Amino acid sequence: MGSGAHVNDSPFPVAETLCPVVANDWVNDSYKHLILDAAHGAIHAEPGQFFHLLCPSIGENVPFYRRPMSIYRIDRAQGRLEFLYKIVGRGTTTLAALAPGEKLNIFGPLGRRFDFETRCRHIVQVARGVGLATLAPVAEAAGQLGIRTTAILSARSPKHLMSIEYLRSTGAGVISVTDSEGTSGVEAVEDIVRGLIEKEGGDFLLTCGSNRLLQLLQRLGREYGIAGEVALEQHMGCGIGMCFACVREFRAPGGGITYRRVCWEGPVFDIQEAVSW
Amino acid sequence: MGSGAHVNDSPFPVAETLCPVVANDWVNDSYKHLILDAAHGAIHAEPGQFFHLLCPSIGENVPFYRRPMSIYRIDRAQGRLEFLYKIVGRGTTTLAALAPGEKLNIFGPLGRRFDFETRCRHIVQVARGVGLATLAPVAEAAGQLGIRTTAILSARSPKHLMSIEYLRSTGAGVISVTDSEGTSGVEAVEDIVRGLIEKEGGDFLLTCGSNRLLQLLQRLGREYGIAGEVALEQHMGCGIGMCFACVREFRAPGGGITYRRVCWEGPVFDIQEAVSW
Amino acid sequence: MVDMRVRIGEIELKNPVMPGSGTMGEGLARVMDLNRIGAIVTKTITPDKREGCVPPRMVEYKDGSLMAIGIPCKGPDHYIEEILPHYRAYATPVVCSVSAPTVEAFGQLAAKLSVPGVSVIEANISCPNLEQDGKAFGMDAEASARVVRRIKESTDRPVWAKLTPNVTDIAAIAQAVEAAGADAITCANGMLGMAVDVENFQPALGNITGGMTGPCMRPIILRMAWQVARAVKIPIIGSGGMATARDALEYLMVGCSAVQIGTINFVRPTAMLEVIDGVEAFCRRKGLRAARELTGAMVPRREFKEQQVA
Amino acid sequence: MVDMRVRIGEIELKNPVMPGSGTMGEGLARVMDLNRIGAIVTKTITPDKREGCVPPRMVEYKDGSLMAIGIPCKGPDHYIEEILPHYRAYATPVVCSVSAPTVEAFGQLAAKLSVPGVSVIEANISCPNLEQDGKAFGMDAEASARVVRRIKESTDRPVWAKLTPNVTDIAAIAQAVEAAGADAITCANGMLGMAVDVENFQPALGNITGGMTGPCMRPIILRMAWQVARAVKIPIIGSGGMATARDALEYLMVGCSAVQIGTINFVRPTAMLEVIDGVEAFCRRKGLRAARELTGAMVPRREFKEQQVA
Ligand SMILES: Cc1cc2nc3c(=O)[nH]c(=O)nc-3n(C[C@H](O)[C@H](O)[C@H](O)COP(=O)(O)OP(=O)(O)OC[C@H]3O[C@@H](n4cnc5c(N)ncnc54)[C@H](O)[C@@H]3O)c2cc1C
Ligand SMILES: Cc1cc2nc3c(=O)[nH]c(=O)nc-3n(C[C@H](O)[C@H](O)[C@H](O)COP(=O)(O)OP(=O)(O)OC[C@H]3O[C@@H](n4cnc5c(N)ncnc54)[C@H](O)[C@@H]3O)c2cc1C
Ligand SMILES: Cc1cc2nc3c(=O)[nH]c(=O)nc-3n(C[C@H](O)[C@H](O)[C@H](O)COP(=O)(O)O)c2cc1C
Ligand SMILES: Cc1cc2nc3c(=O)[nH]c(=O)nc-3n(C[C@H](O)[C@H](O)[C@H](O)COP(=O)(O)O)c2cc1C
Ligand code: FES
Ligand code: FES
Repeated sequence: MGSGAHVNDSPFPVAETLCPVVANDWVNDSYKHLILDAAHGAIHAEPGQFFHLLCPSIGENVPFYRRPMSIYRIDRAQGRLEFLYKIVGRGTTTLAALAPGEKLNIFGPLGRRFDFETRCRHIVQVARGVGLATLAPVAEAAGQLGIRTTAILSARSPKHLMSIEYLRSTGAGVISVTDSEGTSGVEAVEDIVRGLIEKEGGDFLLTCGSNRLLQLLQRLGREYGIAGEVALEQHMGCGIGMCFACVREFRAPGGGITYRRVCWEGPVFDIQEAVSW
Repeated sequence: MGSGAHVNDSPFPVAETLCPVVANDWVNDSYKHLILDAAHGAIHAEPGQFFHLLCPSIGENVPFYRRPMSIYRIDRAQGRLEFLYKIVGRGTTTLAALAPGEKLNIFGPLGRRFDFETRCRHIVQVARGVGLATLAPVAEAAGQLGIRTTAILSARSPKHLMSIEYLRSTGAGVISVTDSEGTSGVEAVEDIVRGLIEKEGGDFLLTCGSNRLLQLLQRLGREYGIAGEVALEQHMGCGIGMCFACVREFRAPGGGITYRRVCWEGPVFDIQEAVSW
Repeated sequence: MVDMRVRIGEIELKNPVMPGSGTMGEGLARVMDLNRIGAIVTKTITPDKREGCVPPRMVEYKDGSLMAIGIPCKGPDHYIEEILPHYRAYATPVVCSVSAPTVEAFGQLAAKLSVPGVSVIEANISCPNLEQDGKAFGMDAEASARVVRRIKESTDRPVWAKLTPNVTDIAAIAQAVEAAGADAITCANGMLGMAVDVENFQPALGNITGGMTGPCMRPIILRMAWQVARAVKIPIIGSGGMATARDALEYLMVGCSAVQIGTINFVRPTAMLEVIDGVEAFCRRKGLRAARELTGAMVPRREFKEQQVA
Repeated sequence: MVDMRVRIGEIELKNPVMPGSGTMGEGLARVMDLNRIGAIVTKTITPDKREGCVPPRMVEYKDGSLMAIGIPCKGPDHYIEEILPHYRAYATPVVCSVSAPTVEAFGQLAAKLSVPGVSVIEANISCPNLEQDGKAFGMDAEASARVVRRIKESTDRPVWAKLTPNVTDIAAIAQAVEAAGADAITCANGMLGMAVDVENFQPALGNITGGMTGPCMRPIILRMAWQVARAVKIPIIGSGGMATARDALEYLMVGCSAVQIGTINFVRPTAMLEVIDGVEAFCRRKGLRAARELTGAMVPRREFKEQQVA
């Protein structure tokens, strides 16, 4: 029952906070970038953790539960939390309708953070789609610790690539692959990752958002004997380990399969324990 | 099972219409005046009828059923429907949030209209609160037929009086009485009504919105032998006679009490048949 | 072209969508063409005249409502003389819902109402408001069966038994009415609920309890329809919480042959037309030639494999 | 000052508000002070270890949700060693919910769990997911009574019987468990529902059926609490669809002595505190000196007379 939720001095490390919206702009035709003013709380978040957002009800879109969103960026200097999200259904539709100045009720920080600081010198992260939002803050945190990051970004087409500048600004190397250019196939990505491990000292694998990429990195991790983590998603009720709605299958230490809660034992898991889906 | 809903040439006289909001402005601190563009339908409404409004869902305010609103003004020339409403709960709160250009789904026209045209020469109407919204269009319609109207408006204080100018512009006489001035007591109103009947030829009584005023007019109607109508309210489901949620007690023709549907047999009823509440 | 016809025992409907008893009325003819729906189901008729429940009669929730209407009724003669004629103009079959205080009265009423223009008798053995504390025939398998048997003796019309959801084992009741000769089962009526006006320390409804209906009840009644479908062979007409074609598809897929749309008619008066069009569009999109192929089309969960590029 | 204490048989709670079993967890201690609530109710423990239901485990609606969690459990030893210690820091009494496949196993489990730190045993005879088709002990009065009797033999702790709402006559079950010696009744668990993933023609839940809970179920369960309150003398703890103090007041007024807040904890993690504060504020506003005066405070409807000036 480990929890990576950051514990600070306050008696209640996890809280509901009403955060004014600073910006909520389109990044491309299906993603928005939400910036919240969280100066008075909720800023003690770490890469890999998430917040549970109380998306408003508008018309037919009446989301009952909160919606989990990874922290895309924690800007402690300005007291801001940033999210990068794709509009897919009821909750994200009403989230997208938020205008600057309106307030959003967020609950968190929740879940287990990435654990890389003392474990590596060169992180190789491979992200597709929304996965990017989850992995991006690792590059920034790693950079501050002098850990090198190379991010392989996979997307449908070049215009679906996001955050290249932000990642570069953290000092990360960025390699982009896309379906439309025919560069995103598993074999192509495999070649890139092997190169990074064999020639650039890549010694920690991170992924999020794609089953095939997870399987690839599990295989390469085993082959080269290097550790790694994966951030997983599952539909959530409470977000804080109480309802057991968010379980996924994992390889049990003693063999066999067990269920673990993505919100509580995760969303970050050992890459080899995750069962691909 | 009479229905006064206006029948026009279309096969379906009652319809859902999406109407753009032209204006939705405050009249005082608790009332708003809603103007809809109904040029392409729903304009065949008559005084006393109502529309059933699909108030939007916003946040905690998720009104399941529609909300009945009397027609305050039918502006056939401009193709506009107007409503005057008080913000009291969930539905009227979200109604109040509508901005010009947004669309409102309205269903109607519904219910039985006032029936005064061939029955009188001088209408005396006594309205309190929201009742005013229901009675106002009678003055305009009566004016066009050369029937005189005197409207006695009752309110908490002079600043709660509404529509005096509009009523005067239809040619109606307006007498205002208020609690704060001490002029709105039943006895005071009784004196005014008696005066209008005895000295000004008042020969038809209309009321809406106050139980005491209803009782007063029933008594005076019986005493002077003059007819009249009352518009009643009740919580509604369907608005079109199907659910039987909106019944109120009435004096049955053969004696005793019966229930009638406000939306279908009403909302306009013979003033003597109504049971005060 | 999707064949939208469905067969409920010996009668064929042009499509599987009809209103729930008590949730349509003559007023609906002012809004839409009643020839478009699968059947017209009229409000329950009782042998005697009744005014119905004392107001207030409704409490509204976010996704449904509690109504305590009772069964206001002007009796069977009024039905035959004043209500049926309204529907004579339509080719749509009329389902006449009946309720009575005794088995014998059920039989007599059904006989009396088996007049030209009535195609089906639906036995409302489930109305939660008439009997004390919500107890009703439909809460007991044997009583339910007796009602159906008695009505079958007294009419040549198909008899649908409309069950109450306020039971432990709805499948057992369904089997009992099937054995008693019911031609179809309507599953189900509103569920008994109540509300308190806490400001005034009193019940919110004049009748204290009422029937809870609307979208929020769909998961419960859908489960019951599924249980009934696995227990009987006669057709099932689902009734509970449908607002859209998607919702109706749920009922059809768990084994219903048709559906009754209720409360949502009060909010969106042309909801039934949207459901008909939506079910047809779904069949077209999925390559089904007939809506009846949807009945019982739910299969066990497949292992879900996401299709993804690297 | 409003006296918020309530007495449930031999134990006194500092206020009438506690979580429903399975709707709180150690995580809540990171969000609020567990000393503020009336009791801590832990997730149901079974004698054996179980992983719970196959995902997907939830379907969301506008005003509630369908969850098929099953009872993931690491067994009673793990409970005593790993879970109970989390709550030792609080003065709040712990109610330990138990479930088992046989009467005998219920008894043994209750005995095993009657350890220091456990103040009450709540018998979950109602969980809809474990037994086939949702059948459960709680659907049968005699089986319910036997469970309670067996647990009473094996523990000196007060025993609360948590009923299932999936029954025809909940008052009869309540009377049976009262006669069997239950110290209080929790009314009730989630109602059995289901959903279909129509796009894929398959059940939406891995377990096919699940428990429907949340605000939309309140009118149904409130009605049951009222029926139970009229049938028994032991205290009743309401559980179903409460989101606000207003909702809790409904349960108290129909006859409950305390309430369990469930699903809404997942949406508003401090909902219980809002309910406590709201009930206290209501008492103050209405001039009640003690929250227990609310229990059964509903009276028949008064003839309503509006106060109006001319
Ligand atoms: C830990 C975690 C972090 C996430 N971070 C991000 C992020 O940074 N950016 C981003 O765009 N998305 C992220 N997601 C996915 C995001 O939560 C879903 O896209 C979102 O909940 C969809 O809600 P909706 O109401 O728009 O969709 P709907 O389909 O209407 O939602 C219906 C239900 O399904 C759930 N649901 C649907 N898709 C997902 C999903 N992929 N994961 C979890 N629940 C889902 C919803 O929460 C809701 O309960 C994350 C998910 C998890 C679990
Ligand atoms: C035929 C008719 C004409 C009306 N015309 C007007 C008008 O022109 N202007 C105006 O301001 N109001 C009018 N009303 C009253 C108006 O319908 C209510 O104020 C409104 O429904 C309140 O909705 P709410 O959601 O804001 O209040 P809530 O209290 O949140 O509503 C809860 C429920 O109670 C119902 N309700 C509450 N008060 C009333 C009421 N007085 N009458 C009927 N239902 C009520 C609501 O419709 C809803 O179903 C009329 C009512 C009727 C029946
Ligand atoms: C206002 C109202 C009145 C009803 N009257 C009857 C009735 O007279 N007879 C009957 O069998 N069912 C009656 N019902 C039940 C409906 O026919 C239907 O079975 C139920 O509402 C469930 O469907 P829904 O959730 O779509 O409304 C009534 C329901 C409502 C809401
Ligand atoms: C996710 C979830 C898990 C639950 N687990 C249990 C359980 O283990 N034992 C139990 O007795 N009730 C369990 N319940 C039922 C709740 O305790 C409560 O009685 C029910 O949810 C109704 O209250 P609500 O509408 O406020 O949620 C569970 C409910 C939910 C939503
Ligand atoms: S979302 Fe409730 S346990 Fe994870
Ligand atoms: S509101 Fe449905 S009958 Fe009047």
